[in-house]
Amino acid sequence: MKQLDALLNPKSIAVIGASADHSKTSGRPVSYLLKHGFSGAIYPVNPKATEIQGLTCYASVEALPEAPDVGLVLLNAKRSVDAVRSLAKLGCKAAVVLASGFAEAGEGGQDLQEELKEAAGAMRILGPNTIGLVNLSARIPLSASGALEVSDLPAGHVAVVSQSGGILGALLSRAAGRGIGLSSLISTSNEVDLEVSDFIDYLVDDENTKVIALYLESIRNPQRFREVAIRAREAGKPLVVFKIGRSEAGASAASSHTGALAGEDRVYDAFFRELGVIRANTFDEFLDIPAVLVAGRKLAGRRVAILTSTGGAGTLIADSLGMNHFDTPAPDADTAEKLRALQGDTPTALDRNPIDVTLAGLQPELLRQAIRTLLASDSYDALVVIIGSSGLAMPDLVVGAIQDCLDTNDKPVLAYVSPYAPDTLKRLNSAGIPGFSSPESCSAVLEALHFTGQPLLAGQAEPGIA
Amino acid sequence: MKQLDALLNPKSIAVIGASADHSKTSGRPVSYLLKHGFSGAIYPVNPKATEIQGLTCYASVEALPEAPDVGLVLLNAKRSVDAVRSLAKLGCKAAVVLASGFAEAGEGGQDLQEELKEAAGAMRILGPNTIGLVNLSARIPLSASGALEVSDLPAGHVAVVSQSGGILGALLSRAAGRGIGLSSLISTSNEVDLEVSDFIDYLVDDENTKVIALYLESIRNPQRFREVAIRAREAGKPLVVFKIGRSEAGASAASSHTGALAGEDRVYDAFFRELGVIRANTFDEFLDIPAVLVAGRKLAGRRVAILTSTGGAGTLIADSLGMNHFDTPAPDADTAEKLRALQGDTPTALDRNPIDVTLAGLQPELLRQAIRTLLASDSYDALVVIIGSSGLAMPDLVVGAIQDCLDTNDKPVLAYVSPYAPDTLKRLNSAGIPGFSSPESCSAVLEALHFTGQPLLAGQAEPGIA
Amino acid sequence: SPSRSFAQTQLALGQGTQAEWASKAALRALGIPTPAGDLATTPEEAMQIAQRIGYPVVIKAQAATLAHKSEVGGVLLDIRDEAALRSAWDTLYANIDRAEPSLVLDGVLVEKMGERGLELVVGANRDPHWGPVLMVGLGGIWVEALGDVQLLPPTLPKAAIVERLRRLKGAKLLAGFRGAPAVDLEAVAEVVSAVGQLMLEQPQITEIDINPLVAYGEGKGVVALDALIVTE
Amino acid sequence: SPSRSFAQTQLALGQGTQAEWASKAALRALGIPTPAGDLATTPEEAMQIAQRIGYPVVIKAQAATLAHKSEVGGVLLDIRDEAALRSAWDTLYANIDRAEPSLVLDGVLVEKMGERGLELVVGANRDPHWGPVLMVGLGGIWVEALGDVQLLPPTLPKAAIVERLRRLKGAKLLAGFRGAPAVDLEAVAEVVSAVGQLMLEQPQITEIDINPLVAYGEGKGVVALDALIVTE
Ligand SMILES: CC(C)(COP(=O)(O)OP(=O)(O)OC[C@H]1O[C@@H](n2cnc3c(N)ncnc32)[C@H](O)[C@@H]1OP(=O)(O)O)[C@@H](O)C(=O)NCCC(=O)NCCS
Ligand SMILES: CC(C)(COP(=O)(O)OP(=O)(O)OC[C@H]1O[C@@H](n2cnc3c(N)ncnc32)[C@H](O)[C@@H]1OP(=O)(O)O)[C@@H](O)C(=O)NCCC(=O)NCCS
Ligand SMILES: [Ca+2]
Ligand SMILES: [Ca+2]
Repeated sequence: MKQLDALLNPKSIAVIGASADHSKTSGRPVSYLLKHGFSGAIYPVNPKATEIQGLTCYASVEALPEAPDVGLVLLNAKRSVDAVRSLAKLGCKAAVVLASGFAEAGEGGQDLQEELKEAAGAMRILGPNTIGLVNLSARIPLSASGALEVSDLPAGHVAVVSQSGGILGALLSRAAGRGIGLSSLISTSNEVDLEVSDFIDYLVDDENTKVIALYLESIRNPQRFREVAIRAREAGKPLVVFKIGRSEAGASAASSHTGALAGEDRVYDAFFRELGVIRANTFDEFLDIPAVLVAGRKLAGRRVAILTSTGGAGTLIADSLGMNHFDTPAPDADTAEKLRALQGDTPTALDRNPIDVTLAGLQPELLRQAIRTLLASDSYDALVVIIGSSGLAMPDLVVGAIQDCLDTNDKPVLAYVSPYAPDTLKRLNSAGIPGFSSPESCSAVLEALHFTGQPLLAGQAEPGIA
Repeated sequence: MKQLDALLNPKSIAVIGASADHSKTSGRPVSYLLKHGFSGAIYPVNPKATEIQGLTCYASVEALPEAPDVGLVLLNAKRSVDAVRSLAKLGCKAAVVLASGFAEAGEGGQDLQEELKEAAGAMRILGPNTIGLVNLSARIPLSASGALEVSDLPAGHVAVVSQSGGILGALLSRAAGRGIGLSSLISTSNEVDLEVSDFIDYLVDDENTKVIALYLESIRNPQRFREVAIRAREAGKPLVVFKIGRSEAGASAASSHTGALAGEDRVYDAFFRELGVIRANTFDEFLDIPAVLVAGRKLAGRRVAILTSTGGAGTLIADSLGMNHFDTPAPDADTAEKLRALQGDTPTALDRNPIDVTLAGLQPELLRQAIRTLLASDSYDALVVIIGSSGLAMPDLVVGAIQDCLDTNDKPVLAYVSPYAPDTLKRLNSAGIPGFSSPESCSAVLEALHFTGQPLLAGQAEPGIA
Repeated sequence: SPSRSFAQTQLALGQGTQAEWASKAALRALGIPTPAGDLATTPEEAMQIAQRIGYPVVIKAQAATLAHKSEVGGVLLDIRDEAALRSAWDTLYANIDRAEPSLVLDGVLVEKMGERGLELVVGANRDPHWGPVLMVGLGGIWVEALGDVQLLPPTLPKAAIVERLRRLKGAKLLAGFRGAPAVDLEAVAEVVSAVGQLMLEQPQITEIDINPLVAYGEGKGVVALDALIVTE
Repeated sequence: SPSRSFAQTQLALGQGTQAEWASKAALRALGIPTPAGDLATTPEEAMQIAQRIGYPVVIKAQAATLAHKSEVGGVLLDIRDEAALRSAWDTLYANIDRAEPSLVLDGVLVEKMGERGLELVVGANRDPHWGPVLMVGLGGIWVEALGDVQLLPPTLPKAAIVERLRRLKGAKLLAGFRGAPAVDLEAVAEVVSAVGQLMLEQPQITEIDINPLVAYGEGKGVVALDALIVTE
């Protein structure tokens, strides 16, 4: 654990092969460290420079003034092996190796990867072929990802561990664009040493992380994954998985029914379900679901109230929920009575759900009271508030009104934004209100909440003996 | 047809109940007409004003200087009936009735709707309970939709007919936000007279319309729908449907198997498929699919090339395509040879697809040549170009490069944007390159293209006799 | 082949639920194969029919109001000779008497026992808006427990019907699964098409249910083993 | 009840594909019900066994290398008395001789003929990464044509196994469909659980296939009618 802490929270970082040329991949990491305000020591290493971005540049690893917590290695594959050996010798705790040309590149690369492992000795390695990691909580980017060009990356409580480096950048960018705060992002890639499970294990203890999102290609060691997944479950930190490799044919040569039917993806599915790991079915859901889980609210049943000031979108949401076996019952007599009292003279049909409180979108106090009434109602387990174009005209007002009501109880509250409004969605998520622009996302996240609320099928899922 | 032309392309419009107060629903239509540059005559009618927004205001319909082509009626339900009677008497060709409180409001409303029908006589009615219509090609908004507050609504070739008024606004806003140009939007709502099929029939002859998107709750007259759907098919104008009411139980009391199994939604599905009508499965697809169809390119098979400069996203797209039974074969020898020639010294693995042309994202000429090579290759029926964060830094350059290659042949070209980049997506669509941010959309639109390319199951689908 | 028009036949359907024999007569008029057989009102008639069509036979109690005849012992299978037929006749009447004492049968349908094949279901009803809707699915548990059917418009050409059959979840069974012969899909499509034709020509028919339609190997056709027509 | 540990039993499995009798012996050792019966090497032994367990019986040719025994006439059902058994014995050996002249049988499994019930499939194999994976599904065409199975981890408690059974597409059939009794899900879950246990305790087992496992009404249990174990 301690070693991983050095990697994710280093006090000193050597950047081996740092370049003064920002247009090169190896030119970026130092600027990102500076840009995002890393306060520890940064040691660029490059024999061709004496200064990089105002920092003293060292000619070699051996010339460093101290053993850094982390060495970020930006050299080509062959040179990376040497640099890793030097770093290990110096007593560096962990190295991040960006170079490609290792196991992913075929046989020769496989050999080089073995060399890299040997060179590292007891020092931990992230990668190779990784885009690195970003600790957003502490604002420490150890990465060359172009997504770090953006300055206002919101820190939050969703950690991302990805076996693909390219996807890490996409998720960093998408989460920021949607106002979903992340704690850390880690790209494990070739996993010569540190693998996804190691980071799950670490993040379970990370106080900044509440939800762990995993982009997976394959799990090298399912037994260990099982153990850390159970740890995460017990710590109340849901795992959300997007797994590719879904279209592969799977174990085909088997002679039994089980063999023929147990395609690789179905096996993953079975074990994920057993372990309470939530599987995202679409790439959008892979951020939608964490955005909801991180709010920490609990879904006790399947009855959903829809509050709207625009008829069409409410019906659309109700239809999507209905397709997914959620109930949208009309308000009970007591709830209807309370809503009617709010409406004053305005005639309103309260025998139905979506609940159309015509003026609510424009009168924040009325909106607040309607939300509180629906959340407090025993008829509902969750609430979807629809934001139409009228709400859009004054986003802060609507977002603020919803936010004010979150203390009513801990039932889930979602917002569906009917017009095109990326900024409003961002504002909602930033305010802790999961906001969505697609009806299907609303259903999917409620389903995920429902799944998380179920007891584990496997009980304590005692790991297999074999 | 002529009558509908008066409704969609009026030379003169009376706005009955126009209000000087823009904060009221009835205050908006006149300003929208002015704002979006309607060049014909606008006659506000309101006994309480003599001038509205600089226009002469008339005390009553009877006081109008001429019979307008269209009367846009903004009065409450009861008064609307009277206004419609007056408009019909005056010789007005069509009226749009916004008021709610008709058939959708129960029995009393049903009676009022009957009255409305009588009052109209031969004059055509859109509505009641409609948000109106917008002819974006001619920039004529006959609507109170708040979505018209936006000034730069892009005109294009997708028509939208919606049975929900609220959804019309959402679609107007979403299409604009995504850079998808629309020709006309019509909300039919209660359909006391004009119904969805009437507008399909009209739009088949509308030269500005290439694709017709239908948001449906239920089809009142399937026989007629069948006829116009076949007309649309024959005219080469695809129909794309999003239909709600999917979760309803359907005909349940039936005694036969057919009755029990032929739930309403399954019946729609069967007829849509027969008629070559494309069904969007998600609300996002409802714009995704038209955005692709409108480009008019043809998918001849299921083999897709993926061109990328960022590994992760390419794999994600390949996985999604594979799940949906598309093939992503590696380049044939000839194509690989050509690609290799482009790359010069840079070592590139060309034995796989996604095709990773590392530098292409940054060198427009290289990107252009790679796109042309892949489009021209006999190994592929379509191309997905992946835009990563490097491409994002210079969107015009990437968009321009793709655009330059569209003349190679008419195979479909899509763009998948990996980072968060709503502006790039908008720019792509505006440039006629369907752009998507979700892998599942890429698969869905290719499937829709494939379906459109199939011959109709029903041959010429001779309408039933019964 | 089922290309004749129903209107060309002399058959008139009564009102309401039609008994199996009447329903089958209507289908036969369209060229849909049914087992050889006829309606008998006495054991002697039954024996004449059996003599003509050959043993083994099945006998089935017939009355429009008798919905679930096999559940009350109104269907007896695999009758192999005269003696067995005579005793089966008595058993059948006794069964009906016990289950529905006041029911008067139209008679008893004596039919050639069908050979085993793949059981399908073909049906049709009228959607209040769309009009006739056809349904085809694999029979038995497939249709009942799984809802594995395709709905079709009544005008679909045969090639398209065959294409739809291949979209059934259990389509593997049609293609000659586990050594069984591939099913005569053409013949199935002809039946579906004929049922569609019937729905279009006879607006008074509200429902048709052929369950099972037994399908044999390619070129070997199909037989409608049970049928129900409802008119209004 | 199948709570005994395999390790506690004296049974040793050979290497490779195990014959049905050996596979069943292993399952029985875990408490999984199999039909009463035993292996016979002479017609006299067969008759003694049949005498003991009672007619009707079935006989099944046994050899590890005989994969599809019923397809070569190696399974004969519903044998009702000594005479029939004697003649069936000869038929069976003649069938095997014709199909696989050089095959030497371990003997012939003589078993009490099983009663009809709902056919299920229970299986297990080893995923190269995840280890043991269990499979349970409805038998026959359900599993083969439809792939309607649930995959389960080997450690799932019985309540969870029952919950998974209810997720099968054809789950209606388990719940007492069309007048049939609801199936003894507890007993099915016990078998699945025992198979999981066996996979965990015996790493040399690579595959288990119980097809069919016949399930009866609630409280009436299950019987493994055929079984196959493969070891490495
Ligand atoms: C890793 C990568 C950045 C290395 O870049 P490179 O130019 O091939 O690396 P090199 O080893 O040739 O040298 C890089 C720099 O280190 C310097 N250098 C050379 N040897 C050195 C040493 N022993 N110690 C320190 N610096 C050294 C070089 O002088 C050079 O400096 P310059 O840029 O100022 O000229 C580059 O190969 C890359 O981007 N690869 C792809 C990585 C990838 O895809 N990862 C997965 C992401 S999903
Ligand atoms: C339709 C709607 C705009 C009418 O508004 P309203 O205020 O109820 O209408 P009224 O009939 O009371 O009067 C409207 C105006 O017309 C004027 N007016 C009254 N009678 C008139 C007449 N015979 N001719 C012309 N103007 C008249 C009134 O003076 C009033 O003017 P003001 O606003 O300047 O005071 C409003 O009811 C509404 O928005 N309804 C919802 C419609 C809807 O949901 N449609 C479906 C969308 S999906
Ligand atoms: Ca029947
Ligand atoms: Ca078997």
